[in-house]
Parts: sequence; C-alpha cells; structure tokens
Amino acid sequence: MNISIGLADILLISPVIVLFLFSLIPLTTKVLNKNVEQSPATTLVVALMGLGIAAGLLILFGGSDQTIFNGQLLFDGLTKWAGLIAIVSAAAGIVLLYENPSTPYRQFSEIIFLALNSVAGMLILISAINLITVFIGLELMSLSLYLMTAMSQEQKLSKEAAIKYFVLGSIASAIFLYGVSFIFGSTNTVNTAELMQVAAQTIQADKLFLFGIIFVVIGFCFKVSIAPFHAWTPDVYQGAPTPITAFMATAIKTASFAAFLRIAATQVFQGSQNLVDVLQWLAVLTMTVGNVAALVQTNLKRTLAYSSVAHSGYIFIGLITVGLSANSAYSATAVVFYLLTYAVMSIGAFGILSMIEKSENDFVTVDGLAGFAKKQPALALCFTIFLISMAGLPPVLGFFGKLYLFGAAVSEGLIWLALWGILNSVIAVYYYLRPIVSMYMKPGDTDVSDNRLYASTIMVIASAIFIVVVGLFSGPLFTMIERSLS
Amino acid sequence: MLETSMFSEIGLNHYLVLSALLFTIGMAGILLRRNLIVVLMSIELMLNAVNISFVAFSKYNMNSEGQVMVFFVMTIAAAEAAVGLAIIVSIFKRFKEVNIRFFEHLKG
Amino acid sequence: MSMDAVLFWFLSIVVIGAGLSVVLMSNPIYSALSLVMTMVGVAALFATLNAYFLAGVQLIVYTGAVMVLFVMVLMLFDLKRELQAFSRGKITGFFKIAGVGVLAGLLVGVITFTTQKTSLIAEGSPLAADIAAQAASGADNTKILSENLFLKNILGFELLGVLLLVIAIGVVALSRSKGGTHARD
Amino acid sequence: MNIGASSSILSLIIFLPLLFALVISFWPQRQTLRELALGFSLIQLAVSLLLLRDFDSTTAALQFTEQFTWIERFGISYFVGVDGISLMLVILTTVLMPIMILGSWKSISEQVKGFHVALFVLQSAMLGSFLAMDAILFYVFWELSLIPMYFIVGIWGGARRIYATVKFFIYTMAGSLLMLLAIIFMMRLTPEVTGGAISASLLDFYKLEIPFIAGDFFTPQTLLFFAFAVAFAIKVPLFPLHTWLPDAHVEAPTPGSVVLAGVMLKMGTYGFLRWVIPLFPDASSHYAWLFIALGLVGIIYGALVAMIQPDMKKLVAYSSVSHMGYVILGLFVMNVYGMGGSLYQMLNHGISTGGLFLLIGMIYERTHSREISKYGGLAAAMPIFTIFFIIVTMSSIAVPLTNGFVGEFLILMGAYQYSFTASIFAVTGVILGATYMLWMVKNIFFGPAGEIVKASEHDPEHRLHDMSKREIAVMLPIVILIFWMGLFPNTIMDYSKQSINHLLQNKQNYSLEVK
Amino acid sequence: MDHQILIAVLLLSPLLGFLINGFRFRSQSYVIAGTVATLAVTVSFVCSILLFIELLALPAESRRITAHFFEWINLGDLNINAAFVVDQISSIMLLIITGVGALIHLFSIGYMHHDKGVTKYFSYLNFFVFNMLILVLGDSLVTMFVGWEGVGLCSYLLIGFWFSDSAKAAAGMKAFITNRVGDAAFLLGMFILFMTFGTLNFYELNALAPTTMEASWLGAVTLATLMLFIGATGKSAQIPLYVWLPDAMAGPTPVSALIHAATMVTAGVYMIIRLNPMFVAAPNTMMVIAIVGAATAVMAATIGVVQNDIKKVLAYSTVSQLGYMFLAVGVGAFGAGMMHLMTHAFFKALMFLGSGSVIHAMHEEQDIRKMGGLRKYLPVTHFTFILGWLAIIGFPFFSGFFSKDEILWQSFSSPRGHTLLWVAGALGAVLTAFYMTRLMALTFWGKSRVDKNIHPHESPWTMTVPLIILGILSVISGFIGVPHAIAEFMGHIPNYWQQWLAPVIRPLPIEELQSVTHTLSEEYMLMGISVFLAMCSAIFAYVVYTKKKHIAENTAQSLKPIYNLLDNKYYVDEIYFGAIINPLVKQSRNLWYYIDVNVIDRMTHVASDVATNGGKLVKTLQNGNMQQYAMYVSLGLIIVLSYVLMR
Repeated sequence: MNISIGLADILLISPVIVLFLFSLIPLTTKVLNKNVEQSPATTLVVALMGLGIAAGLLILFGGSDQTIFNGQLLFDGLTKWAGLIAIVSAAAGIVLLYENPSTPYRQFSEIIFLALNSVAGMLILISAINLITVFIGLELMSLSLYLMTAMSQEQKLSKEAAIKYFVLGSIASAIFLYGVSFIFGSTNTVNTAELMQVAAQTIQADKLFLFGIIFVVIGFCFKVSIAPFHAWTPDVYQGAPTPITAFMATAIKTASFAAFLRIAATQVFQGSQNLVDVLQWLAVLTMTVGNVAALVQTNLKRTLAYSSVAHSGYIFIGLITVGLSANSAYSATAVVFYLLTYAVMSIGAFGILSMIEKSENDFVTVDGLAGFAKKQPALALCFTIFLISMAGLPPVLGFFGKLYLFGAAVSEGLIWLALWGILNSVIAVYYYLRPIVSMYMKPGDTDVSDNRLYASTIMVIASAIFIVVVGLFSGPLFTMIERSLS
Repeated sequence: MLETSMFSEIGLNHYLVLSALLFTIGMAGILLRRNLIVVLMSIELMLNAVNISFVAFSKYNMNSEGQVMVFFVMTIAAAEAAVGLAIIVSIFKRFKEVNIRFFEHLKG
Repeated sequence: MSMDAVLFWFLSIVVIGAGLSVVLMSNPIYSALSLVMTMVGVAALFATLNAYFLAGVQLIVYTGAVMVLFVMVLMLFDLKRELQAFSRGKITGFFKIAGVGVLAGLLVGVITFTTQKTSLIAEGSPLAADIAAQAASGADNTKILSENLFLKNILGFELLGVLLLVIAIGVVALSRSKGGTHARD
Repeated sequence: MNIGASSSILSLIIFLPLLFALVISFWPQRQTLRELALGFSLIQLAVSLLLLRDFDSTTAALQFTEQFTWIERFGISYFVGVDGISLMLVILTTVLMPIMILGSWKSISEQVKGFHVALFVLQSAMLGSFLAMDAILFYVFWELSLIPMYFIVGIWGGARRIYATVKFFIYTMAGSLLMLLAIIFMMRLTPEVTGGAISASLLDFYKLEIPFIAGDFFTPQTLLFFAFAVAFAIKVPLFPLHTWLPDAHVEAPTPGSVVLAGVMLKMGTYGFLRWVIPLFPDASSHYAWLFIALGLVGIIYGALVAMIQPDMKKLVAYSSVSHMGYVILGLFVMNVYGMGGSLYQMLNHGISTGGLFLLIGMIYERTHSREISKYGGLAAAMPIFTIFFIIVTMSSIAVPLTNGFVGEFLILMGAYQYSFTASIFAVTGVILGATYMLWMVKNIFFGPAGEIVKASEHDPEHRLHDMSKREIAVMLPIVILIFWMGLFPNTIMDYSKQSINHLLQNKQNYSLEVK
Repeated sequence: MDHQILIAVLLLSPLLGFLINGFRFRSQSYVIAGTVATLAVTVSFVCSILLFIELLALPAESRRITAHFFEWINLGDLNINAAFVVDQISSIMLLIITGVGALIHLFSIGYMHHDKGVTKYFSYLNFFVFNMLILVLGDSLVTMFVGWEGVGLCSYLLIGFWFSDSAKAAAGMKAFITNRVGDAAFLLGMFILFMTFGTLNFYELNALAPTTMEASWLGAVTLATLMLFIGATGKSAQIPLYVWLPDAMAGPTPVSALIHAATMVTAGVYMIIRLNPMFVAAPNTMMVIAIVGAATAVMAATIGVVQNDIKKVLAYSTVSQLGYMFLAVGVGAFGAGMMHLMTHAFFKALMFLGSGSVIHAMHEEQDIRKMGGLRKYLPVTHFTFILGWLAIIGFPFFSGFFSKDEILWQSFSSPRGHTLLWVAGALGAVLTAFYMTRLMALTFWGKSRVDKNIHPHESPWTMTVPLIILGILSVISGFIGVPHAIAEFMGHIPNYWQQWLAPVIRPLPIEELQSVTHTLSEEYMLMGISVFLAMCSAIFAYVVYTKKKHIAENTAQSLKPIYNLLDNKYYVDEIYFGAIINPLVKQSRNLWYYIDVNVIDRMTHVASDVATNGGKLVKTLQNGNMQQYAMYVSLGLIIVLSYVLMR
C-alpha cells in the first residue's frame, strides 16, 4: 500500500485547513489575553478573513476535478460552487450573529470557532465522495451547530431546539450509517465514484443494497428536511437564534444538498422505479406540507422555516431529475443555482428578522411588521424583494431559479412534478404576500432594533442587489456553473 | 437440516439480524423513553448495531475498511455522546428536568 | 454446535437482553448499567468476528469512557425515580410499537430472505489474495487495519482529531455559556 | 431637427418609465413630484407617438425589432418588436398614463412618491409585455406588472383593499404559472425547428407544429392551449374566472382602477391574440365554441349582475366583464370583423371604462361614497360633470359616433358570421348594457336630489363644486378620443389591418417576418 | 362639389347650433338660444329646399345627389362611408324635418321661455335635428343607424329634460332601452343583409334585392327584413315595443311634437320605404308588418279613447297613426305610407303644438277633465286645432283624408292586403274620430271646468305662427297626392306624389298584381263606409262629451272591466314589468348571489380553506414532541421501504 500525500492534496484541502486555523485565532488570543474576550468586531473580521481566504482558495483550486486523499475528497465544480455558497452564506450568518441580541458576546470567539469549523465540515461534506468521509463531514458540521444553537443568550427555546435537533439528527446519523453499512456489505465499497459503476445493476439484484441506499437517502432527506423527515425544521428554525437559523437554512442546507446530489448523481435511483416514484411523492409531500403549514403560521420565523421545507421540496425535484437524467450536468446546475438563489434570499429575509428583533426573547410575527415600510423604506423594499424572489416572481432571482429547476424537471418528463411545484407556488404566494401586506398596508411603527446595525444592513442590501442584478443577468452565471459542473 | 444449520452454522445473516434487532431496539428506546439520557443511550444502541453490521460485513467482504469505519463511528459516537450530554446538562441546569415532556414549547 | 455458535448465541442473547433492558428499565441507572452490558457484549461479538482491535477500543471507549460520562451525568442529576419513563398516548404508542416491529420485520426479512449470505466469507471476494491469506490471523488483521487507517483513511483520522477538538472546546464553551454549569454569571 | 424613431425606440419605450421611476424615487422635492411625473408621462407619450409616426402600417411584419441574447443557455433573448396587434395597445398605455397622473392629483395624498414609482414601473411592465417577442421576457413583464398593481391596490385602496389585492394577485398568479409551465414545455420542443438549440423566441414558437388530436383532451396542443388560455382568461377576465375583478376595482384607487380596466385587462386579450390563437391554431379552432360560449355568458352575465350592483365601481367592474366578453367573442369567431372589432374594442374599453373610473373617482373625492342609492339629482349640482359622464356612458353603451359602437358593431358582425345564435345572444348584451348604465346614470344624476346632494346643499363645506379645470383636462383627452375613434376609426384600424389579415390568412402556419 | 357643400351645411348647421348652445348651456337667455337654434334649422331648411329644387331639375330616374365625405369603417369587405344621399324619399323627409323642425323651434322659444335650462333644451333639439338628418340622409344602413341611435339618445335626453322628476327620467330611460331592444334586432338585420349581399349601401342592396319572392320564413331576406322591422317597431312605437311612446310625453311638449309625432317615430316607416325592394321580396315580412300595423292602429286607438291626459291622447293617437303607416307599407302601399307620414307630421305636430299652447295657457295642466270651454280663451289655438282634428279624423279633402283612405283602400285591394286589414283600419278610423272629437269636446268646447286660479290666455306669436302654418299645411298638403279614385272624381288631378316616388319604389310583382282586380266603385263604396262611420263616431262623441256626459259615465260604469282594461292600457306595462323586467332583476340578484358569491367565490374560498385546513392539520401533527417527530421519521422510513419492496 503505497499511499503518499502530496502538495496537491494539501493545496486542495487548504480551505478546510485555513478555516480550522482561522477558527483558532480568536480563541488563542482570548486564552492569551487571560480569557477576556476581545472586541467582537475583531473576531468578526478575523472570521470573515478566514472565510474569504477559504473562498479564494476554493475558487483557485476548487474546480480542478481532482480527487485527493486516496479518493476521499473530490474537488470539482460542485465542490467549488456549493462550497462557495456555503462559505458566503456562512459569512453572512456570522455577520448577522455579530449584531443579534441572542449572541453571547462574551463567548463570541467560541461561537465563531464553532461556526468556522462547521463550515470546514461542510466543505468536507460537499467534497467527500467516500460515504464515511461524508459522515465525518456531516458530524463535524452538525455537532458544531448543535452547540452553537444551545449557546444562545436565550435560554428556553434555543435549548429545546438544540436538544431536538441533536436527538433527531443523531437518529438520522444512525440511519445513514446503517445504510452505509449495507452499501458497504453489498458492494464492498463506500466510494461513490466506484458505486456509480455498479449501482444501477446492484440495486436491482440486491435488496440489501437497495435498503442501504434508502437508509442513506433518508438520512439526507432528514438533513435537507424532506417531509415526513422535516419535523425538526420548524421547531429548530424557530428556536435557534435567528442568525443561526439563517446559517442552517442556507449553508447547512446547501452543503447537505450538495452531498445528497453526489448520491443522486450516481444514477442509483434509476435501478428502482419504485424508489423514483416514492421520491417523487416525497417531493410532492414536502412542497405541500411546507406551503400549507406556512399558510397558518403567525410567527414569521416559523413561516420562513416552513417555507424552507417547501423550498427543499422544489430542490428535491431537481435532485430527482439529476438522479434520472443521463446528462445530469444541467439538472445539477439547476439545483446548485436554486441553492444559491435560496441561500441569498433566505439570508436576506432572516437578516431582516434578525435586525428587527429587539432582544433575545423577541420574536417577529407577521403582523408585527406593520408599518415597517414607513420606518425603513429601504429595508422594507429589500424584504419585499426577498419575499417576491421566494415566491418565484420575476424579474428577480427566485423566478429564474424556479424556471431552471422546473425546466429541468420538464425536460426529464417530470411534468406533473413541475405542475405540482407550480400549484404550490400559488399557495406560497399567499403567505409571502402577508408580510408585504403588513409592512406596507397596515399602520404600525415597527422598526429595526438599532439604527447602527451597519454590517447587517450592508449584508441585507447587498443580498437584495444581488437578487435583482443576478436575477436579470442569470444566464452567464448559470452557464458558468454548468460548465464547471460538467 | 435447516434447523441445525441455522443454529449451528453462524453466518453473516446471524450478525446482521442481531444488528437489525439491536437497531430497532435502539429506535424503540428513542420513541418510547422520555428521559433524555436514556434516549441518548438508545442512540448509542443504534450506533452499536451499525458497528456490528460493519464488522460483520468487513469480515464477509474481507475488507478491513469496514473496521476503519467502525473506528470512526465509535469516535464520533463518543463525541456525540459528549455533545448530547453537554446539552442535556445545560438544559438540566436551566429547567431542572431532563424529561422530553418538558420540551414541547416549540410546536405548531 | 460449534464453539463459535454457542458463543454467538450466548452473546446475542446478552446483547439483545441488555439492549431491551436499556429501553425497558424505568430507572435510568439500570438502563445505563444495561448499556454497559450491551457494550461489553458487542465488544465480545467484535472479537468473534476477528476484530480484536475494535473489541479493545469498544471496551475502552464505550464502557470505559462514554459510560462513565453517562453514569456521572446521571449521578449529577440525582434522578431517583422517573415520573414518566415511557411516553403515553394510545394511538402514537401503537404507531411507535407497530412501527418498530414492522421495521424489525422488514430488516430481518430482507436480510434473511433476499440474501443467502450464510457464510462469513464472501465467495470470490474481490480483494487481493494476500489479504485472504492474511485474514486467518488476528495480528495481521490489526496491521492491515492500521495501514488502512493511517494511510488510506488518514484524512478521516485527522478530521476526527479536529472533530474531537471542536467538540471539546465547544462543550466547554457551552458549559461556560449563560445558564451553563460553569457560567460566570 | 428630425427626431426619427431609431432602432432602439422600443427599448426606450419600455425602459424610460423605469428610469423615470428611479428619478422620482430620488427626487428631493415633495411639492413638484406630481408635475415631474406628469412631465415624464408626457415625454413617454411623445416617444410613443414617434413610434406611431414611423410605424409602417402596410406590412404585417414585426417592426423596430431588437434582439439581444439574454440567457444564452436557453435561447432566451431580449427580443422586442411591434406590429399592428401591439402598436395601439402601446399607445393606449402611454396615453392613459398622463391622464391617470393628472386624475390622481388630489385623490392620492399619502406616499405620493411611492405611488408614482409604482405607476411608472407598472407602465414599463405593461409596455414590456405588449412588446416582448420572447416567451420568457413576456412572462417576466407579465408577472412584473402584478407587483406594482398589488401595491397600488393594497396601499392606496379602500377598506377591503388587502383582501382584494391578495385575491387579485393570487388569481392572476395561479393562471400565469400554468402558462410558465407551458412556456417551459414549448421551449423544450423548439430544437425541432431551430436545429438543435433551445429557443424561447416567439417566432420559433410559431414554427412549432404541436400535435393535435381532435377530441382527445390530453394531447400536447390542447393542454398547452388551455394552460395559456386559462392564464389569459383570468386576466381578461372571462367568466367564471372574473370574481377578482369587482373586488379589485372596488378597492383600487382611481388610477389603479383606470390602469386595471384600461390596460391590464387588455394584456389578457392581447395574449389570446398574440399567443394562443397563432400558437395553437387547431386547438383554438376546436375549442373556439367554448370560449365563444364563455364570452357570451360573460356578456350577459356581466350585464345582468351589473344591473343589481349598489356600488358604482362594482357596476362598472361587472360592465368590464361584459365588455371583455365581447372581446373574447370577437377573437374566437376568427374572422376579420370579429378580430378587428376585438382589437378596437380593447382600446375602446380602455378609454371609456377608464373614463368612467376617473369620473367615479372625481365624485368619490367629493362625497366619499359610491353607493348609487345615496345619489340622485346630481345633474343639477354638477352639470359639466354630468355631461362628461353621459358622454362616456354613451361610449360605453356603444352609441354610434362614439368609439364603442365601432368595436361592438364589428364584433357582433363577426359573431353573426360565426353563428346566428351566437349573435342573438351577443346583441342581448347591447340591450342589457344600456339598461344598467342608464339605470346608474338615472339614479345618480336624475330624479329628485338624493341624500348626498341634499346634504351638500345645507353644508357649505361639502358643497358639490363642479369639475375643476384640472378635472376637465383629465377628461378632455378621453372625450376627444371617444369621438375621434368613433368618427375616424380607420385612422386607428389601418395600423392593425395587415396584422389581422395576416393572422387570419395564415392561421395554420402562422409566422411573423422581421422588418 | 357644391352639392357636397350644401349637404354639409345642411348637416352641420344644426350641429353647430348644438355646439354653440351646448357650450353656453348655463345661459338662461331664451332669445339668443332660441334664435340660434331656430336659425340653424332654418338654414338647413333652406338647404333642403335648394336640394329639392336641384332634384327637381334632374331627370326622374337619376334624381340622386350624393355627398361622400370620408371612409368611416373599412374592414374586410365592410366598407362604410360617411356618405349622404338626397333622393326622392330623403328629400321629402328633409323638408318635413327641417320645415316642421324649424316651426317647432320657433314655437319652443315661446313655450320654453320661462325654463331655466332653455339653452340646453335648444342644444338638444338641434342635436336631434342633426341626428335625424343623418338618419334620413345616410347612404347605408349603418349610417342610418348612427342617426337612428342618435335620435334615440336625443329623445332620451329630451324626455328626461326635467330630470328632477324621477318619473320623467325613468321615462327617458324606458324610451332608450325599449329602442335598444329594437336596435339590437336592427343590428341583426344588418348583419344578415351584409352577409347575404355583401353590402349595406341602400342602393346596392336595393339593386341586389331578389325579384323572386321568398316563401320561407327563415330565408335570409325574410329574416333580415323581419329583424329590421323589429327595429322599426322600437323606433316607431309599434306592438310590442310601443310602450315607451306614451311615457315619452314626459318631455316638453314641442319635443313631443317634433320627435314623438313628426319625425323620429316615423323613422321606422322611412327605413322600410328606403329598403322597399327588399321588403317586397319578403311577403311574409310584409304580412307581419301589415298585421302589426293594423293591430297597433286599433289597439292604440282603443286606449286613446279613455285617456284623460291631453298629451297621452295624442300619443296613443300617434301610435295608432303610425300603425296606419305600417299597415300601408305592409300591404305594399309605400307611397301611401310615405304620404301619411307627411300629412301626419303636419297635423300631429300641429295638434301637439296646439296642446302645448293649451298646456302653456293652463299652467302645465294636462288633464282634459279639468279643461273645457277653452275656445274663447285660445281662439287661434282652437282654430288651428280644429284643422288638425279634421285632418286626423279623415274629414274629406283635409290632408288626412287622402292619405288615410288611400291606405284603407290599399289594405283592401292590394294583393297583399286583406279584408280584415281594411276592417281593422276602418275600425281604427272610427275610434280615432271618436277620441279626437272627445279631446276637442273636453278641451275646447262645452262648459269650462278650469280651476279658478288659472287664467288661460292666448300664446305669443312665436307659438301661434307655427300653429297657423301647420294648420294650413294640414289642410292643403293632401292635394299633392290625391288618390286615383278621388282624382278621377275631382277631375284628373295628377298624383304628383306617386310620380315623384315611383322611381324609388319597387312595385309588387306583376303576377301578384294581376291576381287581384278591383273596381273603382268598390273603392268609392269602401271610402264612403269608412268616412261615414268616422263622421258618425265623431258626432256621437261630440254629443256625448258636450251635451250628455252621463252617457259616457254610464257606459264606463256598465263596461267597467273593459274600461279598466283600456284605462290601464291593456296592462302591457305591468306585463312587461311583471313577466320580464322584474324577474330579470330578481334573477340577476340571484345570479350574483348564487353564482358569483356562492359558487365562484365560494370555490375560491374553499380552495383556500382546503389549504388552510391542511396547514392546521400539519400544525396539529407538529405537536412539539420530539418522539412524535422520531416516529414520523421511522414511519416514513417504513413506508418508503415497504413501497420499494412491493415490486
């Protein structure tokens, strides 16, 4: 066994290393400084620098289509793009964290440490093509997150959210692992690249392998909150501090979906029509459950959580398409593009909520937005843009995301799924409109908690601009992603 | 013949069935027990079941990679236990309770 | 009945029995002790599968470390009696028990009826012959394992290091956070 | 200096309002905002008149086309063009704009800036959807138009504005999403005709030959046809998809009602003319009876229901249902009279119903009531207003020498050519139309002085003063247009004749040339 | 070219008058308004005369002056021009409209001088003349329709002129809507003609009209003419659409004279005469027209017998007389119909104006039971009224005599006539004589029943001069078209009327004409019978209503049901309201309530409720218990596993 680790491996994995090292900087400073927390701003800058460098390195080396560490990690287009989305949305989450009342400032370096390592876990998760490495990445990502959730200033709901997330997440991990063991048993490999060659035949011949695949798929379904495995999502999203919710809805979701995409891309579903059927039903169920449940919510964060479930359903359509299509680059691009879209608009929407929250116990209801447009016209406009984008209305990014996604579904003949998605979009419009109604059409005096939330404001406005501008010129971006994915 | 072979010749399936039973027992524990610590223990049961499965397959496939996985799983299980217990402890500190019944504020 | 078989049946009874008692004992301390039993049983099962190294690790990590942690926490909480050890609700209870039963049935069914892997060694194993030759002795097994672990899966190993560090720091941080065991306020 | 319509005049027409909206949103002075907006709308009108001047009405080809790749991957391009079908609707949009701004001078007193921004964005979206020759571009503009309208109704509307605006939004959105799916599906078919590349260009869509089997509902052409048709029918609105309209109209502020009735509804009928009929000729012919029947039901039903409405705006809203029923009828009889009449009726309805809404808005500003039963004897108090109202009413009930007659006459003639029975049902609308409109006129203006007029006589503060100069300036263009279009319809129809003939003659394999 | 200018001036001068008065509608100076309006119509009248003279100069076959202004609607094969034609028929109409119109304008100056809206009134009146001119001059059905609806509009405005009375406003609305019913049919008729013949131009249509008679009821020509006739019943107040005309008396009396007696209501007759070749080709339609005309003549006359409002009596009389005209055209006597149109225009305008003078004198009192003995207060009015009365009851050698007897004779002798039609016509004449005499007796003769507070006085010259002129016309105008039989008797007076119209009237087919033969003696006999009966009736009425009132009262008492039936106008309004309008309104409300609110909106709401209830279900399932969530995971797992295993 002659296995050596070369410079290439180090270069490619450098984003992860950088993240880990940067995560240690504030902590080390704190320890050296007699355990006194330095200014959060410095920590923030360090973290953002780390994320920035990681992103730069990822762009530099990421999309080179190389496997490193003996086929453990694959740095291809998906890694690059999903990684970038995860890093950027994580950065946005950190920015929100910096200005949210639920953030324990006395432990800001610890939170940042956990967050950066969570991102490192995501990068592993995204790039891993070995199921066990996938698992390690998943756990690194999730365990940090559980701790972050539990560390909120708010004591009641965040703890509940953390324990729920933890217990259910652990079940999902166990299920995932059990599936991996079956796959390992049936094919003697857990490497997706190798699996790809045998998957389609094995799945027909070997029920154990089929079970393994289902367990793995359901493990992922849990992570990306596909109904009926979504039940944790609304509770955890609501209970967690808003910046962390943003983090979950964007970075975590992107990374999980990216890893899920790798499973789907093995074409393993094609072997079992029943599996494809049931996955389609899951997609339908997810969209419907997410949207109808969001209809009756009053808590805005919970509404957005259910909407996140619904969006998972839309993305799941794309995922199924990837699993079915012979040339999956287009469908995969549609999924990645939608992930990007969803990440940006979620960040923006949660960002606004985060800015409105006055204390760690404060939560924003739909009616609680009344009069926001008068007090903060720019932010209200941004929020409107996010909501419109989430509803999938042109000419903003969300529309194009849906266009590409449903386009992919239609081209694979999954017209009824697309139809269902569209029906759901109609339901969704209702609850996306309600905050707009509140902000613009009802009298009230909702305002942001503090007018000096510069970082969040910049971030939110940047997201809005991104959604509008990239929305109008989404073609080149799509082509770019597709080129690097194929 | 079948009887004897099933009892006397221990094959892969025996281990797998054992693992499956342990897994479902763990699942049952999570579903039924209200004490968070016991729930955590049930999760450990599930992970152990997975480990049995891995090792059995490892032997069947004569692939030591299975054992590596078990090693990883064990480590992570330990880490999970640590995190879980830490969260439980912090919850206990706040609520003086570790019964799931008390954590139903987030709903609807 | 070979020795192996006897050992397996014994261990499996121990594991299943102990596992059941983890779930069924209403006192969490008993559950914890049953869990120790299960862990030991599993370690022994590993040994029957020639995974001696893992058996050792299982004993050290689980029974030695994890369980101590569990018991310690239990002690810390000083929970004498559980008020409501088991969840109530007839419908959900039915669904839960039936669900678990069906799940077990499905898994066992699939394992026993769709595959006939009675042997513990796959026929025509794809691995190289040298592994097959070395497989006989446990010592070599550990060597192979270590090579696999430190060369092929070095990344995972390193990542586990990171993970453990993160967890360690995170858990400490949590304990020192507002409302934690070691909070400064 | 000769300002010619340069090659990019259509982009100018589409994006100028957006620029205006931008300028207005950063305009520092509150006082001059309305004047600024009015000026902008007049500039926009002038630009569109340049287009009218340089338009070549002797050809059915697409003119002033501009095509830039937008999303290359899917053959989506920024492709705009104008032909006889869309030209007049563009002009209608730009003509109504200054009228609306002037009409909202007094009635919109809160968030004036936001209102004008919304109006200009709306204008841009509407113009875009009339001019877009690319399916996705069209869809983008189509949906974009919902958003400012949503705000206009929702912010500046009446008491139940939120219900109305959400209903409006969801109804329209529901329909248009089906259309989106159909568009995506058709884009997937385009490689057949483009030789490999996906295209969203309408011209490529026209080349498609989508399989059709008569009687089998689940054939592609039929399904696509209904996906498009439902989207447009909701917008029109065609019975039984019309219930959002009365609510939206009643709650909308005056300019909102004007633009809704004046232009937005036309987007639906335009869609039928531009998209449904040429794209799905077989299905359109095969299911023409259905739409004719629904159009007829709409004509009669709208009129009957209008007759019993206690609220002026609601009455006019239902009259819109009736009038738009005529348009649909005219489109689906598929002959030159029907189509020409429909196209003309679109303009008529925009002008006369827009005028009615403006007038109702003026009276509402004075009395804050739209309940017909509270009025009576207004003619004595407000004679000039009465004159204008009656003129617009006459246009609405299609009295000859007003614009309404020409359109309605042609549509009825087309209906007769299609079937005698259809025309019998259609002419009942002529009777009923007069009934409800005159009933309203009688109860508002004639008879003894009603509650409101009496109250105003005793209360000097609420004295009903007649139309101001500004209000006359608002209504004058409408009245002039009413008579101009009634007297010289050829000056307007000439622009669209070629296009309509072209469509009718080449219905089976319709294509448009680019000039 | 100068024709064109002439026609333009003819048309535009009332329009200009309308605009001038319209823009200064607040003015209360009746002199200026009246002068402007009257001048405008007088200018038109002068133009009409000039045009008529020019026509006279042309050879008989090509007496046609056309003016083509611009293309109006031009689409497909449809080519409608703003073009106007003066020919034999329209020139007569022109003279009537502008001539009588000018007189009525003049009359109005006096009549309306105290009204606040006098300027508005004159502008409407001018606008009416403009529209009426378009109606008669239009060279195609569509152009005619412009005027057709335009006069309807003016009628609507003028009936509701005193709009603060809601009954009057309602009357205007009723007129418009009833007319609309006819107009709808008119439109259908146009479409049928256009789709059959490809044109709507009168001359082209007439040239294309088939020479073979169409026997089928559903043939294009029959259907089209029937539809046009329904249009005519609306405008010309025939059964079943006459109901608006009596109500239309709500307008100022000169309006009734101009619009509801002399001009507008005759438009239907005019239209049929215009298209006479087409109607000739449809014998079934002709039959319907004749029957409807005769029935209307009798029915309206019976109602007229019991009316007490002076204008209502005249209104029903107008309906009745219009019935005669339709009877005439229905039996193919287009010339006679046209003749009656003209004479009726004179004497009915005269009587309306006379009644206006009476009402003016009586300070808006219209009930004839409260009049009586006005002869001495209103000598001029009385005298002229007598002329009109004699004309309408067909007193020999008054204008009405010639036209009515020609119609009666034709209804009997024409191949498309029938004895019953003649009987109906004669009955109508008898009734007419009765109720007109009754009117005279109650209004002018006998003892005065005038309220003490009212001091009747003769009207100013602006009102009496028109009366006198019209009176003269009522007497002499019959002589231009003396029927054949009477002409024989009077010494071969040439029938200028027939000669004038002959080129534009298509005679009935020769084979039909040959199928019936009648002798001159028959004609004399019938004429004698009808005149005799009418005179008896008139004398009877005179006696009853001046001397022996009790006879009338007794008769009314003894024939109570019939009297009530007539007094309530056969309950036609009630039937229309009860059977059509009220149910329609009620059903509309139901339609709105059940379909819009309870079906469509309900469905929308149900859809949203389904979604909301789904949401509530999810909310219930999401009960916060994490074991429950774990259960969902395991159940989901089981379901997926089982489903996949099923194959």
